[in-house]
Amino acid sequence: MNTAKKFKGLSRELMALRVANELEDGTCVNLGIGIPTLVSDWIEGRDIILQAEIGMLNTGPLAAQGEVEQDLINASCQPVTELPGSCYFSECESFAMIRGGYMDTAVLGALQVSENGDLAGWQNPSRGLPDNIGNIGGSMDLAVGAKKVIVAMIHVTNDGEYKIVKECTYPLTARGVVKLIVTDLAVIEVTPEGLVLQEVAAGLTAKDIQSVTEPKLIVSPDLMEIQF
Amino acid sequence: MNTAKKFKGLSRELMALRVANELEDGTCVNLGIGIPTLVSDWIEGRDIILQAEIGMLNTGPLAAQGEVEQDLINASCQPVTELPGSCYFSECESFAMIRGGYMDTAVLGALQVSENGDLAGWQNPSRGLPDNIGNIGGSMDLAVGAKKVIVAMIHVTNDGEYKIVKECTYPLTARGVVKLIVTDLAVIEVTPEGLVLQEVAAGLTAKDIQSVTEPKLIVSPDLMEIQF
Amino acid sequence: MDKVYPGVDEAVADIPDGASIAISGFFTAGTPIPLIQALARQGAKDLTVICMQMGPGNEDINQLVINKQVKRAICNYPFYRSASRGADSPTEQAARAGKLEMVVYPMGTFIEKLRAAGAGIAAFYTPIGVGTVVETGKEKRVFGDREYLLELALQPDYAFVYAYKGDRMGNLVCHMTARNYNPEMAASAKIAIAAVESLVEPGEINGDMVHVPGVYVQRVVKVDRPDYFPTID
Amino acid sequence: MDKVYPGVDEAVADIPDGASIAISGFFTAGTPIPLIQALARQGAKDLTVICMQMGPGNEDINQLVINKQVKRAICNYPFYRSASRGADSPTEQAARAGKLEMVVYPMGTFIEKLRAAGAGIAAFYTPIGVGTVVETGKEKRVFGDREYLLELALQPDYAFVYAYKGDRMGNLVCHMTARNYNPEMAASAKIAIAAVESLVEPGEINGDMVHVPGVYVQRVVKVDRPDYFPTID
Repeated sequence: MNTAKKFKGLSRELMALRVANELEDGTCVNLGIGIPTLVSDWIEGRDIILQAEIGMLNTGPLAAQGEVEQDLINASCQPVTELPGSCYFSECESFAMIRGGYMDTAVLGALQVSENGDLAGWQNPSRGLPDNIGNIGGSMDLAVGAKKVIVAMIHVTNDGEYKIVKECTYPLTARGVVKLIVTDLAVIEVTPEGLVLQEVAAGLTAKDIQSVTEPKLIVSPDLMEIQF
Repeated sequence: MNTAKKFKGLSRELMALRVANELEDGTCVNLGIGIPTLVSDWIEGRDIILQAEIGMLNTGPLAAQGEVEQDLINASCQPVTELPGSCYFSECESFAMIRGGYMDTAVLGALQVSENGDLAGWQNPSRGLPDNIGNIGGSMDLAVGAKKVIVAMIHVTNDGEYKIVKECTYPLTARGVVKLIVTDLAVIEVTPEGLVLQEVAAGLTAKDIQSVTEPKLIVSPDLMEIQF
Repeated sequence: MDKVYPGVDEAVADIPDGASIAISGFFTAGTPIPLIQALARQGAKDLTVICMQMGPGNEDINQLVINKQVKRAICNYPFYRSASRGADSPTEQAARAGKLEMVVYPMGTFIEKLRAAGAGIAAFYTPIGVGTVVETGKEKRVFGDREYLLELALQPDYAFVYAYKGDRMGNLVCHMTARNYNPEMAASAKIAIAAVESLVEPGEINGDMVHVPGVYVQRVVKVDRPDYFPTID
Repeated sequence: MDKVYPGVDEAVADIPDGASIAISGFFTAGTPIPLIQALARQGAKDLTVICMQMGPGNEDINQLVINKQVKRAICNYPFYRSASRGADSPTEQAARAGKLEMVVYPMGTFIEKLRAAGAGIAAFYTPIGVGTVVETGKEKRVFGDREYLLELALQPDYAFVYAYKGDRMGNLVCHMTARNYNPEMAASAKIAIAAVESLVEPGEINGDMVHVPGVYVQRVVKVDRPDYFPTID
């Protein structure tokens, strides 16, 4: 595999929109750091409860400059706002809630996702730290606790290396938890039979996606362009 | 042992006063059902925090008729009042607090106390229920969780039978937890060497107390009349 | 996400035979009486009820026993204190006659088992009950210099909880000692049904004052504030 | 029971070398900065700090590392997200050089271990971390059809917590997402020291609104409300 990005796909914002369209009304969702955080821009007004692992339900949009309350931040330390029905609780309660299965969906970033849904996202070995320390944060709790895990990430690394792999080589966040992978290039479902390519970005083919994906993809008979 | 009460001792109120005098300022105390509840009458104005296992700290005196708030009761279902600094929490938190060692003292009633401080208090076999069901309530949690357990009880049963025994024959609440026994007749300390008779009610002798106590009592060299 | 049901009967209508139901309330405080009464009308059978007491301060639960709706009771203080009053109690009579399975836990263990279910904890080690009948059949293990019992999480299908105030999204505020089992029971159950004295719109409750986050509550129903004198005698 | 100390320096004065200290705060929110600064002045060595992060949003903890006061850090998100910023961080440098022992837990496990200590639970089984490096050296056990790890309670000697409001008896009220680790860290420690923005008399706080019951807090000290823009970048 070469070391340049081969294809131009969706912007981060459109990836977030594609994820937002996957979320169901009446559900409780936790958005991880990075691209997942952008999903919140696309669900304003929808009947979806956002949980912030810091200890808040019904997290509102980012605070405008000048309206910042320093005691009101999300898990990425961004100042946010309240919505009608927002409530607060302790970190311990927040993770009881997450482990207890109250997140219908967690949208997480990832460094690698394997064919069987293993997720590696908390440590990049290139940083040179021992493989048992790093920023685990709430990632393992969310990956294991949520009923459904959606990964939102760029399809390949900056160096063009596979991130969708046969076996994760980075330290794992959780095994066998990822159900859907939304990238800038494709939407891929993780099934017991393997990775099923469901959607591709405009102008790309299944062959294109396979060329930047290590495991063999099953091409859905209903393969289509990513819809918004 | 005959089946009549041999001796006249302290009233329940004076037993409660004797227990109250044992409590230290600046401590947190839980009072069980029965005679222990009466201790609260003797500590008003003192720097002692009463915990009610229903989920309250700094429980105030019983509510006067006409001032009853039905959402404010103690563990005996008696309407109580607030004090400055009262606060409420869930049952789960209340017992986390109790198990976690935050009760400096628990004052509990008992059916039997053994020579080595075993406590039996939650089931009287005469009721005829299976020996694994009955009103355990919070008694085991308090007996094990409190730093110091004081038992306040009438010295013998209504039938004149021993309640301070070599071995408990009733279902146990906890093993080896009782540190002090305050009865209508005596104050007895539980020590590794055995039961030490420290105080007797006015008019009674060590021999009198021994006659209604199954295990051999060690008579304190400082034996005195119960002081208030 | 409007979780409001028109009435208590609608809120309990789908409870099937064989369901397990955690019922909050410490004697008279915080007990969701109208939901218990609705369950008696609804008639589901072979139920497991998980509640502090089966009678004292919770008289309405007797009707479930009289109706033979209860197969199993998991409690911590099931009986009247008075033996003579207990002898007249349908629960105690059923328990003596072997017509009601009963399990009794220490109070803290009881609610911690429910909390564990809601918090995704499979089991925990507690020092309470060591050396007593409570340890029967349980794994005992030493940590440090102390013995502990292994207790498993207990997950009910439903929970009946009670609040002073609740909004349409299920956020609940409890009042004084009526909070008791409500927060952890709500979290423990697959479906928590909250009876609220005051029903308000989202935004009317200060988010710092919520005792039960709305995500734990699936159904909300307005009830009248009960009027009684707290007593178990 | 007046628990008020005249200042942060007096409140931390007795912390001995070798102590373990849980420090609250989720990035910038609810972090007891003045207590951390006082600890840096006080100079106790060989400390174990138990906190979410060692730098990001908690810059003042760097001084403890620079002072070589910290022997061991137990965290869940210790490092800056940015590798380049991390390379400049005293903590990351110390960790790479093997001059700082470090243990990292998943966030929920981290705070649940502290809660267990405060709640008298010796250990618990959690599904988080199974199949990852987190399971190394831990007992694994199946309940139902799922694997769980055994995690032990973690009890600090001290806790530094933070509140919007507190009374002289130690009852604390937290504000919005600044609540985070404060309640369970306070309960976990033998001695919890609370920095409060507003110090009030007992009775001025509604008992239903208390987030940290006073019995968990041994020392209270008034501090000024910090003024900053929340950021970890």
